[in-house]
Amino acid sequence: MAKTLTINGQHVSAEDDQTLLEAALDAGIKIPTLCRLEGLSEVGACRLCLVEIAGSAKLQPACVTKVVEGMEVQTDTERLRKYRLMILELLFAERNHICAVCVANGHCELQTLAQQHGMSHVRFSYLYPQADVDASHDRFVIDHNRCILCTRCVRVCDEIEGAHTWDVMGRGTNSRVITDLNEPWGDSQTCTSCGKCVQVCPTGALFEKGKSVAEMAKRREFLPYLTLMRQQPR
Amino acid sequence: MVLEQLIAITEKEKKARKEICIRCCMAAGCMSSRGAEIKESIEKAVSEKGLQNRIEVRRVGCMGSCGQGPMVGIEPAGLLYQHVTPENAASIVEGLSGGSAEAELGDPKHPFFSRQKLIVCANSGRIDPERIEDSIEAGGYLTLQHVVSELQPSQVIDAVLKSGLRGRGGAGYPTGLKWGTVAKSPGTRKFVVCNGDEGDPGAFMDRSVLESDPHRVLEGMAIAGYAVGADQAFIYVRAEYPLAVSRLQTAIRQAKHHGLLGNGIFESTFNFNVELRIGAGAFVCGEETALMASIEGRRGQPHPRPPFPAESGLWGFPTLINNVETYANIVPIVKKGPDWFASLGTEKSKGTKVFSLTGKVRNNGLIEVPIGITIREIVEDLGGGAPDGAKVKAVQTGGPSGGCIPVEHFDTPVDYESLVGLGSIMGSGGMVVMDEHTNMVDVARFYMQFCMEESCGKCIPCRAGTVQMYELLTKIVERRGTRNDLEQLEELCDLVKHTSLCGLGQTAPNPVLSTLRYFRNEYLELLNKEVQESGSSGVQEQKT
Amino acid sequence: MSKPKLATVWLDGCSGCHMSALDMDERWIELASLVDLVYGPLVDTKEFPENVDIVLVEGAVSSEEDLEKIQKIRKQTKTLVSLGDCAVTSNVPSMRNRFPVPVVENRSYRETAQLNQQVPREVVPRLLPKARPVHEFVKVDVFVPGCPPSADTIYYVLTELLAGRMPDLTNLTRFGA
Amino acid sequence: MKVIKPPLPSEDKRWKIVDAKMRRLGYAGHALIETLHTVQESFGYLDKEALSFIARALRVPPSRVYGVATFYNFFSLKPQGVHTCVVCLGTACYVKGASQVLAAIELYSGIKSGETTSDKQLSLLTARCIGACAIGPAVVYDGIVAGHRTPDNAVEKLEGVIGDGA
Repeated sequence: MAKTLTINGQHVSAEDDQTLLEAALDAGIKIPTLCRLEGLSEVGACRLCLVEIAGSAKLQPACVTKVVEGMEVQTDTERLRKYRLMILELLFAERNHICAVCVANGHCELQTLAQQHGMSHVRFSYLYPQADVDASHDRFVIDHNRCILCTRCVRVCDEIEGAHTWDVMGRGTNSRVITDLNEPWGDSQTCTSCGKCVQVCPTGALFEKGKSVAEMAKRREFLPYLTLMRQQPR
Repeated sequence: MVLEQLIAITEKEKKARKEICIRCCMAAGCMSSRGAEIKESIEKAVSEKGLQNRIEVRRVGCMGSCGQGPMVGIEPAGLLYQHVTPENAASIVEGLSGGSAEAELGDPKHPFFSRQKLIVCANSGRIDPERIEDSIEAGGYLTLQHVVSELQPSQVIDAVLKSGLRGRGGAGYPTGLKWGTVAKSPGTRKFVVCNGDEGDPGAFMDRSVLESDPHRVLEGMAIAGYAVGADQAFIYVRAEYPLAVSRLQTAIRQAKHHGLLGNGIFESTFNFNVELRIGAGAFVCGEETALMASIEGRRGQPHPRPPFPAESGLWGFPTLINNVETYANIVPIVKKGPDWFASLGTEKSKGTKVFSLTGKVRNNGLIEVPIGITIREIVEDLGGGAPDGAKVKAVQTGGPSGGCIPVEHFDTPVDYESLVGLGSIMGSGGMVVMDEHTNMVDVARFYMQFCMEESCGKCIPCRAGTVQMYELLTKIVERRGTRNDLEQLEELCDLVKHTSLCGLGQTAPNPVLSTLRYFRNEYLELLNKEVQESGSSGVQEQKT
Repeated sequence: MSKPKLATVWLDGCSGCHMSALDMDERWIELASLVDLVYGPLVDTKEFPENVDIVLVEGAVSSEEDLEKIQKIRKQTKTLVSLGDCAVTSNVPSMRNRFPVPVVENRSYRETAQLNQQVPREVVPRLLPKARPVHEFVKVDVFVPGCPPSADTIYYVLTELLAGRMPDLTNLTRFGA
Repeated sequence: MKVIKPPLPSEDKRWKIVDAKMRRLGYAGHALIETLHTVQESFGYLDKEALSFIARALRVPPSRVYGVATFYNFFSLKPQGVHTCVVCLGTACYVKGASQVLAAIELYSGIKSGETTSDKQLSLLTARCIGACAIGPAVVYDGIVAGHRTPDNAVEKLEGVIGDGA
């Protein structure tokens, strides 16, 4: 049974179990996301897709909120834009993102979102944390300076590849993605070197060896493909 | 176990009672001041004088006035000794056999005691928490027997609903509604969870209840299990509370042994098993979805709600989560009736609330008071005001999620709504008194550091926002802050409050917001006048 | 009426932003009719003048000298423009921030030096603990990210400011551009 | 499919205690935290060997085991000192001067919170709140709570505790 709702005043019809984000996308309305990637489970962590829903005091993440008949949704208010910009600024200040020398320069979701939100500079104090680079793997590198802890790598490795090589250690701002028992990636007993994590990473945190500045474009076609091929026939 | 056996235990216990009972507090507070040695020394004195037939020396839980501990009480004389030492403890026995006691006598008529209304803590400091027979004699498990043999689950839920009981973990959601939702949620299994992850610094209500009367909580959970249709429960307790953990383990073992937990309780078809889960030092696990992740053996990270645990909780099954004090209220509500309970408290908030009253206040300890009592009564009458003639400035309620209430609002009656109106929350019941020497900006920074270090790291606003707020507060406390910094701090408060994923982040700005609201001057006085007009956020370490 | 005074400053940066400014080529001739270039690496003036209208600042604030300069510049200028990623984000200069200053100095002046292996204590300004963007020290009026911002972007910024308008750079440049 | 149980890492009897805990919980993944508690209690800390063994025994990915072990404050990946001293920094203790108590102990021991002395005699830790608010500031010496601490009597007591064990 289809449901009808309004998004930014536009009438939208949606499938019964769709999320707001899916319904918006189908209607051609873009809502910014960062932790989300179609084909992986939703974690609702980046908070960029928060939207205003009439009658609800709280902002709701569009990626995990199901459509409800008659819902009135605003996705692009001044308040939301302000919050989104601040969240992006917090990310830039949290690690050491140096776009100019990054392999993903020009192909980075964080960089693109910053530009889309008119970020001319970061108002928060840069924290300049100690973050390492692990280049022990034959083909790939993890640079923690550029990691935003979206956990796409963790999810793709667990849900699609089935290896669960990645997870997150520590907590709060000291969290880090790790392989196995926080061992060098190159020593990992569980990693299949499939490279899915590298391709889903939104920034230059995970990249292929041999790629220089601005050369690391990501290839994600495998994800919708695998999702489709693994669907049970109806 | 059947009703007759319960009654038989009660009779046997009553018969074994002696003329005089010396109650020795052996909850964590008094234990840390050599409570165990005190009990030994009293027992030794009793046996030396050959008074074993007249005097019983009983280990009991918390008597409330922990700040004056170790406490020793005498029944039926109603005497209360405080600051007892192993050295002067024997003289208490002396006092009972014609001599004089050297130990310091407390005043049981003091408002600290007389103004309390004991429901949750009715057995605390009276029964031996390590003997199930003591609990049974005090009426324990009789209510469970009545419930499983006489009542329909829906009748139990109705009673809880009618009583007006609201969740004592902090948010104040009507308990009966939650029970009803879990009961109605479809699921092949259901779970009951008791949240004993009392993480608020400055709060120890749940610890005290678990240490003093664990069977009360277990019985409440079992009644809940019967009402919602759950056969398995978990009780999640902080590892920081080793005594509470060991007493619970003892209580669960005893209850199982007597058939009060397990399969076919009171010869009915009702099965109810309780497993203990020990927390491992993560404040965020007090948040219900994080707590469930922790029970499942994962990192204690919250997930977005909905789905609420009542629909999809542990392993995806409908799960009822209430906190320790909420379960401890269930037995009296069912036993004495919802109307009796609803007659206590205010229009919207019924019953009593246990608070831990600490900080710059004369009488530190645990109090249970009717909801609706004013803050002034609590702080000044029960608490006796600040020590050393200092002036009380504010009281902090609700821990890192709460706020500071200034003295000019002390006539506000304490209930869920009024505290929210003042920019704080009821929370789980921590009340920390601040006096004129307390620097409120530093207090705000203390809580922000707490939230920063306890942030799970999942969502960006809380993970990175708390760090920035902490840095800004540090700058201000160290007199390096500018007007811009203060503005940025307020913007961040707004962001983190409205965009964080879970309650920890959404409430983390509260201590800052409430101190800004009532003590803005303290912030302004700390701002660096020289650099006020200069650039934006300025820099921390350049001057060093 | 005298022309508005323009200054350019080179703090901790690679001079790439100045190079990019030079890439405005013949447009400098047009600009010369609109402004007086009163200070900068291209001008032989020792002291930063008073009453400057627009200053383009390249580079992060990295040393004690940078800090003194930028504070003076701020006092003596109407419109301060952070030009390029080093000024705006501290960019490449910030890559030394994870190491304590003595470690940085040791690496630069001893371990990698062929001759005279010693840390200079005179002439070379002392490093601040961290290289930071300009706006963390003084108020900045216009931010022009980019590494470097293109000549077109710089030209646009200058002509807009001279026309009394605030340039909108959203679609012209970004971090790392 | 028969699940192959990994062999115990060594003859050390403490592994039997760990194994018994896992067995009681059916070697289920949700037994992870309880099992880590048991290892921490038995061995004093969690080393790579232990984490690796638990991962195999409970069939939980190693990265998840490590993630859990580092999420919770209670688990330590390094051996602790012979004695432990935990200074409570809960609110009630804090407003009554716990930070001065901590500073005095740090000065006396020459280590910061979270560190262990080089002679492995003492580990200094801080706690969020141990629930002894009414008798704050509170310090826990080798598992035993002492209330009403001042910078002086806190250090004095510490001297006694270290002296006893030496």
